Amino acid sequence: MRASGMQAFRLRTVIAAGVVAALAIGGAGCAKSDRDSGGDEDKAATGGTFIFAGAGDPKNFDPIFNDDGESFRPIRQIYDTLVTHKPGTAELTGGLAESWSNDPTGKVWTFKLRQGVKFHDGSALDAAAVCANFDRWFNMKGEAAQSQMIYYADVFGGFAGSPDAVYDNCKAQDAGTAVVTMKKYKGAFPGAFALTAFSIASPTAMKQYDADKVTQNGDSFAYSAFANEHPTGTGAFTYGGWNKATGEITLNKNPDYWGEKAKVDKMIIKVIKDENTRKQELRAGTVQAIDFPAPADRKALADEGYKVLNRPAFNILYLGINQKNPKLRDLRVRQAIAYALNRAQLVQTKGPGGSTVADEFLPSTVMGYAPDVQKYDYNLDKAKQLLSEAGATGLTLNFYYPTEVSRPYMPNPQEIFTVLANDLQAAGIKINGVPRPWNGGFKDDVQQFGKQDLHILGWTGDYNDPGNFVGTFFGREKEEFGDGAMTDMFTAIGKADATVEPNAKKAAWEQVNRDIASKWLPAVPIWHGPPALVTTKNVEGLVPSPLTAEQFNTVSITK
Amino acid sequence: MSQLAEHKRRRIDELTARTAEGGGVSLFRDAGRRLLRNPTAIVGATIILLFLVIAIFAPLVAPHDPVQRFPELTKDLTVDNIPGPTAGHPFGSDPLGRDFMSRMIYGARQTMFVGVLATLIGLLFGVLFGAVAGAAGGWIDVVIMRFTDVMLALPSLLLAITLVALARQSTQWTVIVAVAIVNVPIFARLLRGSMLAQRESDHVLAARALGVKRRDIVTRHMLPNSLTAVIVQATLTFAVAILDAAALSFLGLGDPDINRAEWGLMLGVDGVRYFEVRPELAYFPALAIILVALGFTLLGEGMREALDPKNRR
Amino acid sequence: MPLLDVRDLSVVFQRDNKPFTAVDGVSFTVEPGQAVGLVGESGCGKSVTSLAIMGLLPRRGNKVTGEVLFDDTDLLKLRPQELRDRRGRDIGMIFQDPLSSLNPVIPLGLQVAEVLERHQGKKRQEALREARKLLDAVGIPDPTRRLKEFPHQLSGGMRQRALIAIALACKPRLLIADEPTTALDVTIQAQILTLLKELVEGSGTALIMITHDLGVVAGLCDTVNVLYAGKVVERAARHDLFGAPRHPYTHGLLQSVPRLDVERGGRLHQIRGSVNDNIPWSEGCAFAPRCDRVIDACIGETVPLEPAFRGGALRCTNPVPQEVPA
Amino acid sequence: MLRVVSRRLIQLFITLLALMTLIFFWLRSLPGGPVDALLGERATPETRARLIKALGYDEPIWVQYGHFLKNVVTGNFGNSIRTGEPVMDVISRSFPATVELAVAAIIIAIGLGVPLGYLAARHRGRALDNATIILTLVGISIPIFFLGYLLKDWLTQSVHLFPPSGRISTGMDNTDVTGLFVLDGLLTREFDASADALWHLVLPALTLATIPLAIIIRITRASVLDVLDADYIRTAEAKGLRNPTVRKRHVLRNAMLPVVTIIGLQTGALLAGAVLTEKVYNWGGLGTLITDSISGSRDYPVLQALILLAAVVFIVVNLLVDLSYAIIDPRVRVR
Repeated sequence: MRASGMQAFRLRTVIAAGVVAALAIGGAGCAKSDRDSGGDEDKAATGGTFIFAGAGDPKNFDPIFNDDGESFRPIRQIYDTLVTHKPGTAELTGGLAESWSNDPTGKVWTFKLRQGVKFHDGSALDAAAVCANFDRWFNMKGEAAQSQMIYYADVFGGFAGSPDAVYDNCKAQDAGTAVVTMKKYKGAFPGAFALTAFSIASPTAMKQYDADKVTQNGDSFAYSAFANEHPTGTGAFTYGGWNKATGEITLNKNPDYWGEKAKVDKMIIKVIKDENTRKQELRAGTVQAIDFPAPADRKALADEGYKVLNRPAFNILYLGINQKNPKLRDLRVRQAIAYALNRAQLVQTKGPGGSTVADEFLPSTVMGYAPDVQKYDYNLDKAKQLLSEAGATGLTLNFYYPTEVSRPYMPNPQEIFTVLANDLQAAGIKINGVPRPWNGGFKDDVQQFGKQDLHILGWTGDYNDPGNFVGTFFGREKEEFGDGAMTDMFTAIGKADATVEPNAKKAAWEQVNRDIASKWLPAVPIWHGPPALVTTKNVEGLVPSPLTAEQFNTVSITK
Repeated sequence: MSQLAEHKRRRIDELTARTAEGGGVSLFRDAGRRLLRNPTAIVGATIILLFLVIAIFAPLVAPHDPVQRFPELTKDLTVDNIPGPTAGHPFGSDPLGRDFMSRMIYGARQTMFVGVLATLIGLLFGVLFGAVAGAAGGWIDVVIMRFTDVMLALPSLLLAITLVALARQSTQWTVIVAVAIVNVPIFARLLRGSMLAQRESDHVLAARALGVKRRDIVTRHMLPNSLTAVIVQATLTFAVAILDAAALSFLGLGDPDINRAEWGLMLGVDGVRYFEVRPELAYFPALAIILVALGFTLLGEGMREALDPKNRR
Repeated sequence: MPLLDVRDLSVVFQRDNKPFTAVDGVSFTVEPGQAVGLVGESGCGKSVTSLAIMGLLPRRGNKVTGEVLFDDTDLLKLRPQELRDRRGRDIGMIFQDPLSSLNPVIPLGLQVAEVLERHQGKKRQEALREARKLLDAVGIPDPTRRLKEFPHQLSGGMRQRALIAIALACKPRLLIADEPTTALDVTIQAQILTLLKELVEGSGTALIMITHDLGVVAGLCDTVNVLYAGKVVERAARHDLFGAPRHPYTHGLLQSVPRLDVERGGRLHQIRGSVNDNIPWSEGCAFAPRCDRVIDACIGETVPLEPAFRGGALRCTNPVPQEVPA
Repeated sequence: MLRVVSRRLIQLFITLLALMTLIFFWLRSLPGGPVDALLGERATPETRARLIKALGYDEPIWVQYGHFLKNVVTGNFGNSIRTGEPVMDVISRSFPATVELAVAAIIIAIGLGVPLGYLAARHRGRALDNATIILTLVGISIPIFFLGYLLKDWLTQSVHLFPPSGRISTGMDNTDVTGLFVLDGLLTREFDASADALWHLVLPALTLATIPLAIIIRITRASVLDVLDADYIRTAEAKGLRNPTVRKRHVLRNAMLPVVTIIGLQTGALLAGAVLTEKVYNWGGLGTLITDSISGSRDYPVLQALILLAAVVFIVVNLLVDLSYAIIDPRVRVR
């Protein structure tokens, strides 16, 4: 029924076209069309254009100034990174660098670059170009530009002149070998080299289009022509324009791509913010794939014959506990909270398809995941008992939760809050729910001021390293957890992160995870909820990525 | 000011003038009699009465606690399956495993709360400003009326959205306050217009001639006679309040507490989100809202007809 | 043969779901060129009579019976379209409130011209030229300019003149004037009446003058019908009526007109009560409760309209004794 | 006339200045906002500090206010936090979309509302009248986002009659002249694009038209009833005018006066309705912009500009209604 709809729709369009044409006779206008006449035939042709419905507007197309998935989606198609992931996993494989190695100190990284790779502007990708990118990031001038390099500041510690800066220099040993030297070892590497923010851009184009020019204007920033109109990388697609009025980003096949060339001639990323509308467009046949279907729709779509592609979970939702509240400094109270939560039921009733109860703060596929941590299965009696032992009966807690937001790990914060609060109330903890808009106070109140006793928040991993999960959350004192006294935890995490030898590193992280569960419990992990993609039946070759980092060059549309 | 505001103003004033004509008590009695003969008003009043009874006796009528989650409902509950009617739960489950029927019933109460409060607050301040303007006259009147001119241009939903943006967090009160604010100028103008008409009327002149204190003239003679038009408007405002509450929830800017069983919230959040899983989650609250809004509109229209001296013969 | 012969005309309204008889078997005739007055207090049915003649009563909720013979054609039996052809062409009408009777958003010229376009098939320009002449004829100064003006830009007197121009545009054989001067200043009233008189006499148009004001009738009408509660109670030639009113109601009306020749300090006569507290004619004379001359015979029996002095008619059991005309 | 216009302009200026000042200080006093929105989840405290400095939030508030005023006076409302584009670009792109939608809705509302209202009045008290009245009552009682939602579900999902969202088919590659897609298609002779845009317009316009339609029907009906009772209609009838002449020249023209005012008053209501309709149909206009710039992002630069725009639109629409009034109603001209 739904399949035949497209034809019916076309027929009506033709009728309407007739009506409008009739109206127009008599010389409605004389402006001349300047578009190529091929536009419409493309649509009718098979397999030519792949239309993908994204969930939001990108910011711009300069990788280094971005930090969100919607910007990264097109960027990933236009650019490549030195190191990348095997499709469908978080495992590293060669990107622009065929291979990479680092010295025993862990500070010097040598990249053997692929030969004959060209940027879209025709310039060659060589070691000098790679180093130009590293140097550009390190030497970026201006508070405005620096403040928008969020991944860089996080991974590389700082900029030229900063004592915390990790980067030292980059040397082009020869045209095919780039050597990057760091001031200190960092566990984030080499995984972080695969971050989309650290994609390699054409130095020629960056220079031509003034890529470093970020100007502050009022409360926000304006970016360069490079970032907005001329993004130039080595990727499987070239940038074809962004029609903001219709929310369409056009990407054209790069016929000279070094890797597997795109199977479609053209790809359009259509921005549709409402999940329900994305689903409806998919059914209407106007888009061939959608990102982030509503969890509630996945089953129905699968039943209708659409391909629902679950991404392996690479995220975590947790209940944060703020130890600024003296009552919560007592481990028994925190454990009572963990026991009081019926997480299995939450996952069953509200978890997106394929979600699992989380016992640790990182997915099981990440190195350092310990299979044998202390588990807190739902046990109301135990929770009550622990509370009374700790003398914390009649506890009242402020529970902060975000509104106006939906994250892959947290599709519906209000529901999650309601269920969790319900569980805690059952254990005799009085909950005072405090809703705050995501950007209008929640992050401020929770992460900067630590006003809450409890809160829900989560994280989607960037690369396969426990430091990206556990380290981010608990590696240092944070207002979010008010955990200034937990120096043991900070030290242990710091040590694990600094360990270079792979086996020792793994062991150290496993121990950290065991201790977090049994000794420290600064928060309660809730679930890993995999986000999904849905495509029509005739879309082949789309491999869902745990990092939501899909590459579309492998996508083809069959008849 | 402008023709536009002028017109709106004139229409309100007209409405008042009509209802203000004729004395107080007899008018009410007469109106009451005509109200009982007005089928529009009767239908409206019946709907509202039914709704009121449910709202007041919700704890007695509802089979369950509206916020409790029931194991028999959560047992089969998943994100894409919400159990339908079962024994003990005639309407089945809501997205969190709560009793949907009880939530619908308590919804009458919460919806009433939003509507009544929004209307009452608007009424209170509107009457205050209107009475002050009408009684004081002079520059106070001018200032208040200029201000209402500007306010009359704002649709309540836009104001509510702006309030959400300007407030830290939208709450149940955002919509209440927004609808209230939007109605302040309407009430104020209605009241003032009718008070001005009253000021020149015979019984006020007589009272003044007899040396009755100004305050007493306003409270005993002018206000009661001016309230009829305001009551009609209040009835119509109620419908707007619950519709706006629903719209805000739909935009994701409404009351964030989904424990609260309020129809607008139920429709705007769960109803839309789980429409394909269980359409009743949308249809039931939507029907309830339409019915109640219709009830208040009918009653308001009926009252307007009944109170309009044009119809008296 | 009379121009207009109204026979036993009755109009029944629905009011508050009860039938209400507004006009109750009224009969009178109008000869060509004759001016006939319909006189009575407000609510006596005189306006309804005129609207019934014109076929302007809303069809729904009104029951009109009897005959209205115009040129031997019963207007009540005509199809709406045939009636439309006669209205404005054979019968013109002037209304009480000249401001509200003119369309506020249409220029005066068109309002006059459209009746010419309709009945004489004139083209717009020609009709407008004719309208200018008509406005001139009714004494509106600077008619060329007025053609483009709107009713609110005219004075009350001028508006009524314009209405007269419209009514007489097609030289109708009958003109019905419903309280044409009531809404006007006294000085203007006299001018308008004079104008009407001139035009009617000059063109030989018959006139039905509807008014509550006996003074208006006195200067204009050949025959006068006095209406009370939907029935004719007295009909007489002008001279007879003013000289020797027979019906106590007519008598009372005449007594209540202020007159200069009555000595100062004398009280004006007043008719008790108002027309609203009448009793239906079926239970005797409807005027009885207000009548000074009421006797037992007035109540209970239906009072017929009987021929009277010099072709007149009278509906009274105990009429005012006939005085010798002064 | 000139005096009236200049007085309006002064009034506009003062209103805008007051509004701007109010908004500026209010927004600065709120938590979160630009800094949070610009940073996302991964920012370190150092990055946050850097951003605060870059945005000048560490300067005294009066200095910030000075910058702000200077920018606004030079027509610079800053850049959107969400998209990084100049605010004026964002708004001027969304504006035509809403205009297209609103105009279509108004055309539907008038095109259906006036005849229906007229018919209801002519058939007062009969079945047609009662049916119309009930329809209008339901029309103003139904939450319009839900109506839109149902229409969309029925006509784009159960039956594929219309496209579910957007203003034009993806990949249509239409030429943008005015930003009004239907019109652009006609201007550039891309009739297929025009038809496609028109087809996308049907459901959103119908949804948005519901409330104005209900109101216009009611006002027309009441107004026609008033006019039918008027003395000048009796005069027109007494002239023996043909029915169509009476209706068009005398009844409708007068009955339209209050309708025109109502249409003017509906601009505000239309914008409120557009917020909902545009969200339902993913229509990239001002309505979506308002929600997007609040919900989730707190895009204050855009929000500030939108509030100012609303004030300007209100005052301009006011002026236009006054002028149109002067054209229709001769009684106003003299004043």
